[in-house]
Amino acid sequence: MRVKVTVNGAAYERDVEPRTLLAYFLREQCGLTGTHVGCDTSSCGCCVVVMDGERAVKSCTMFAAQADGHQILTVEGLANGGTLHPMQQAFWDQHGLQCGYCTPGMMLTAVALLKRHPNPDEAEIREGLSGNLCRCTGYQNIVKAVQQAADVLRQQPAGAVK
Amino acid sequence: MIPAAFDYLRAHSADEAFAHLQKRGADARVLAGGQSLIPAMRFRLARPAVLVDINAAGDLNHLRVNDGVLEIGAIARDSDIERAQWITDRRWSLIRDVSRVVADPVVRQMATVVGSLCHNDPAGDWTTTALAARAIVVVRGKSGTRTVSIDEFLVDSFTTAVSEGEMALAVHFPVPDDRTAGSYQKIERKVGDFATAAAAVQLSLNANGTVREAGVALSAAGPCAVRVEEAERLLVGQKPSADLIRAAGEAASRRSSPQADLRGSVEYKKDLAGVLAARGLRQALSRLGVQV
Amino acid sequence: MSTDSKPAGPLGMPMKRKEDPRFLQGKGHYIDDISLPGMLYQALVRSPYPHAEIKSIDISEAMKIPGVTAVITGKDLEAAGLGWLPTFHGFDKQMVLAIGKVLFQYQEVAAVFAETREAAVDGAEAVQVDYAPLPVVADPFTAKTDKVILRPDREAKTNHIYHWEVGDRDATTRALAASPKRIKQRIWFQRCHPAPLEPCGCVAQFDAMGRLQFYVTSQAPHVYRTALTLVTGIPEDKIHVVSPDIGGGFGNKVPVYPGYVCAVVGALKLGRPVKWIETRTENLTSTGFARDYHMDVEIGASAEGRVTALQVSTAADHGAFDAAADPSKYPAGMFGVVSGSYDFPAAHAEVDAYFTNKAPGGIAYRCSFRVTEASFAIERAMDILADELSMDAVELRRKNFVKKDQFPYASRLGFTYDSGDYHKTLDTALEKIGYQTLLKEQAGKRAKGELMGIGVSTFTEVVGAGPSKHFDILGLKMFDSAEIRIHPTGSGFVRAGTKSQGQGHETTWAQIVAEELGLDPQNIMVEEGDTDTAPYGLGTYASRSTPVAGAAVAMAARRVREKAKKIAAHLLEAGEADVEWKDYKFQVKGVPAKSVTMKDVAFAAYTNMAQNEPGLEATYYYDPPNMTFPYGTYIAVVDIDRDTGEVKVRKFLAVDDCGTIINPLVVEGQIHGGLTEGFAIAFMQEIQYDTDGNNLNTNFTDYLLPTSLETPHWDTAKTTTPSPHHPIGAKGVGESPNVGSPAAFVNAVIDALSPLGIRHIDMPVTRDKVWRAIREAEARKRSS
Amino acid sequence: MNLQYSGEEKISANAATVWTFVQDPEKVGRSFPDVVEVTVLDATHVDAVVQVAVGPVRGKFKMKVELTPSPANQRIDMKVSGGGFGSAVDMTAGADVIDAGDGTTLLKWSGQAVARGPVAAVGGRVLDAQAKKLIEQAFANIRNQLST
Repeated sequence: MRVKVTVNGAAYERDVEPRTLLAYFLREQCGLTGTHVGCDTSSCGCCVVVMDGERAVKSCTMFAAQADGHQILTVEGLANGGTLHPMQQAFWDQHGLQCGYCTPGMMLTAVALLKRHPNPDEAEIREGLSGNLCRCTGYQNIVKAVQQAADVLRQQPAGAVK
Repeated sequence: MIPAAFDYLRAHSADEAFAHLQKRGADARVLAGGQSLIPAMRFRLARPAVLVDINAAGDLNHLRVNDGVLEIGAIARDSDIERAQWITDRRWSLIRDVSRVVADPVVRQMATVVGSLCHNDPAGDWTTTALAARAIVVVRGKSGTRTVSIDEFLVDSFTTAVSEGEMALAVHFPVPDDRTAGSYQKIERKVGDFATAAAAVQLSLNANGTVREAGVALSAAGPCAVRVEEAERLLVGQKPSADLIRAAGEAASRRSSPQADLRGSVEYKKDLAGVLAARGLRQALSRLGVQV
Repeated sequence: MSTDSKPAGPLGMPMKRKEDPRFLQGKGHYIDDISLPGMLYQALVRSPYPHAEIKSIDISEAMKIPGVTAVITGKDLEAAGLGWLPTFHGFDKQMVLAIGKVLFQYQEVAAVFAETREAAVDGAEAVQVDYAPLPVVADPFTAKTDKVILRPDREAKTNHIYHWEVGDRDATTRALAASPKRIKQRIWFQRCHPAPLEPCGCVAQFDAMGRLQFYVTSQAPHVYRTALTLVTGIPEDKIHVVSPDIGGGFGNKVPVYPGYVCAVVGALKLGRPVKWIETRTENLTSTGFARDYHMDVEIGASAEGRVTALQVSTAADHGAFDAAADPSKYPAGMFGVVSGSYDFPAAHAEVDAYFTNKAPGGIAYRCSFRVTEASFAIERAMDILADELSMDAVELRRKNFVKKDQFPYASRLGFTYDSGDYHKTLDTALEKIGYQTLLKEQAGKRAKGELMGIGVSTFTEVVGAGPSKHFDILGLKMFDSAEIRIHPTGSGFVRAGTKSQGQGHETTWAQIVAEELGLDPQNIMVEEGDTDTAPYGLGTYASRSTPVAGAAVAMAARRVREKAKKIAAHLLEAGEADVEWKDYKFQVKGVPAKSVTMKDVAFAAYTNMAQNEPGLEATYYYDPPNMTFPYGTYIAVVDIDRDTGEVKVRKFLAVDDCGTIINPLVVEGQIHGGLTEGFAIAFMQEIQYDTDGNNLNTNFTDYLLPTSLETPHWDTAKTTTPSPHHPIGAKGVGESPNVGSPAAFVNAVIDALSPLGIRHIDMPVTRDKVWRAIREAEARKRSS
Repeated sequence: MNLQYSGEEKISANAATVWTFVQDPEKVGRSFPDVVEVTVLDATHVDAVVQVAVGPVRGKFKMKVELTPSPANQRIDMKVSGGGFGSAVDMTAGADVIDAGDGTTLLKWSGQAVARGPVAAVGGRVLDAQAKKLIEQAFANIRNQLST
């Protein structure tokens, strides 16, 4: 079947089997391999992308067909040219990543979280990220990174960043 | 893992979805949030020949209070409820509680309440909540649309009153009066796990402080969510007391008939059912300003 | 030590990681990101039975699936002489695909190759295998009876794999018998799995020259190359192993797995590249498990609490094949560190390993080989002894620590501990957490019937395998290596035989080079994982990178410096003996004004080298003189809900001593991560088999990894006791928190429950177990 | 996972009729609930395909059935091994045919099932109830067929 998905602002129109999961569509049809797959049970969150600007979704628990006509933001779309997104910068500054495998999903979940809660406290961040697993960092530096990003984003005019 | 191949049909309205289901009958499954269905398909435990995707059916995407009823359409997401304006009102405290502990916060952005009811997992959260809050499910069938009380809707594990070719359109929660509060108490091994045990409680008080209405239900305590009628009977008409809560908790424990699994033994889960029901009652009362 | 009285340099700097920008932008290059033209996908057929005869395999339906190109079985491989794969341990071999029978549930039975991922999975599903079930052996105690012999392919018709022991059995037995106080406890360290978020996988291709290009998630790419030669007979020069970015390893990506061999065979047979990426279920059910040690621990002590003897007897469950990746002379790894931080006058430890119908492995999961098991056993047992003596567990430890002036300390179990000041680290921890205040709070809570626990673990690790006289894998001595090249303009690169999986080598190796050579770490590129370019090394696991390869990097840099000194002498117009390296510069002794930088020297090495050999580079193979012994004091504070058995970790403090710190940011990150895995092991992670041999934890809904919500907040502190034999005094840190913390958590839980008379609960400490222990204790109390 | 079941059916037919019925592979095969295909291999072996539909789990499940009658004590033992969804289920069931007088017969049965593979691992929470239903329904079907 034919699906057309707008990923990071660019339209990708492809013929796929209905059973194609969005994660594999992004990785193999769009060549955007920053979206990772870590489990089969919707548990790990390595595959999280943002749909229609606000909804963090697990792209391995969604068919590409369901994204037909929708906007998807992946990790590749976070930076603005050569400038890292405040979330990326914060993960770097706070040592919020080690092996890097969970990082794209973790950052995108956090980006969607900050859209709803621009000023979350530590408990809210921990709750908001609890659909994403990380095996390396113990989460503490990730929480600090999200706090830093929240501080930066609150000071920016609306619409300045994705 | 990769699901087995299937035909995909997109429905833009409830009518269209219903027409697809009528045509493809037993081979078809409705795809709403897909958060239970798609993992089952990836393991090839579920292999429907046809998926009827209702995510584009705008007439099923509603979440509104209308004529004394909270209407939750078939593709309203758990996270929509979590973020609704009205949710902070005390009378919705049961629904507010549960909307924050279903699965995990990302899964909730796709998962739907109606989908969860239709899935009818023995350890479901929404099924248990719907029992305690006495919800009604709107089902579209051959002979038109009908309403089914949640007690009749939940038939058996993974089985509901929705027959082949039918679909659930919405769930309706009666708007409780303002002397109502609830609580959802869940023990899970970690975020995203099914409940080891959970209790949903909703209480409405009379002006004199006695219980006017009580809803007490348990998750992971039987083939599907169970209502603790004995506890409800004990509570109604009574002034809340420590003894009353203890008795209601004991009734919940008796009513619980769980299966042993990696989450815990039968004895543990039965005991938890009582502990959680009592805690839920105490919290609901506390939200109503009553300390016992 | 080269860090004394110098201006602040790259070593010890909290430098942001150089590798991060690519990961942050989704440009990491992991195995599944590799896609080659004409590539086929491989899926494996696996057995639902843990022990069964294979009566027939019917591939006809699979071959009918559009896109399926081939199916291979164990018989096909056997005919080609590729039926078996040697395990790293060297004492056993493992079936690539089942031959004749299956020995564990989810064992590899057939490999399907297809044009697409989907067709490969459809094909694997369509392969029909007829099994005749055989009796199942699901634990080492049943295995021991030899009623069912699992491995008739082996010469010895027994399930017993090996007996290993160390120490003086007779002296220990005598000392125990003479001890006024004794405790004995069976402690089971449950089977668990490292479960990195990226599963294992590979892409195999034979290039136009017939050379095998093998991309694989490997923590030890050079060892893979040698192993592949040993299995396939392909000459080692015709194999190029590339380990791309790795999404976490934790020991899971050390062994060579059957799926890799199948992919190589498929690529050879079909003349096309083959990709195999395992599913999460495959990862948890068939690749390197860890632990599964049943340890009987016995300690003797005087009435005053001076330990007299330690006896540990272990039954090890190795699964269907002895695929533990331990050094060959150490079948039970470094289990001899079980005497821990304590000065036992007599000690004996033994391990007997058995085959069972469970997945093979026994890998070093975020620890040096078997050190986590040993550390847990002794730290748990010391608490039980304290309980027996009615003594504060901290005082008991303090009384029995190896003292600062005893280092280097020869333990009764064969190790020479390099350095330590256990008392100082303990005192630092007690003060920082406010131990006395906590004890008061606990007393108050106990009076009210509330369950609060304080758990301490004062562990010692042994890492950095290892000295060539003792350590080898497949005969390969466990040295490691580094090659440094400095370019004319003063930048350069370092290549090492290790392979980072998130540990930050691209940053820390650069910092070491920068420190040794006075260059900018931003301009030192680090490359690992490519066997065509990196010098031979044994890889990254068992906390060996910093102790071994980190030392190699420092030594290679010093070799560069020696060469540079000659050129500096030429530039300074001084004799070499009059030139010294000071404050990151070469200067004429006593004349600081007359100096040249390494950058100056680097340029001269290519433009103005006088009589010296041109160029500025060096390679160093480092054979460590000893292991390093990081240690620490960890304290956990928990509150337990009596009604539900829920344990809340309220506070956790880790005081580590890992010697010299290269990058505090990285060290802190490693500690947070290790503590989180230790927490997970203490409370959640378990690969459980039922008595029928069924694996019960086959995906992340049942193999529980903690999220940000369950994970406690970590407080940390450091003491620094450099290793006397490491070039920069570093000891390694990545695994200490995983080794030391499980005992702190469990000790805290048991401390909370001790008023009820509860002495031990096996991990994972689930709510159900805690609830049951409390209910049983209450019942005991009622009946007495 | 290892599951145990037991139960009994009171049948309005005499013991001899019941005994003949339970030894007949075709009839036993047809008694499985939602059976879609029965292939009798010989006097004691039959293959049956049943349609499983429980919640999201839907599909065909192939079962090999082996009957072992013990005429001396009027007992029939049944071994059922099934496969599907990459999993294996092995069931054993035994039934005693007991003359209950007045031309009625008591069929007293017990059985156990061991499930392996994804069905058990992922579907375990569904399986117990489903296997129980399958077995109970099978014996109920035997009763119904004999009673009509």
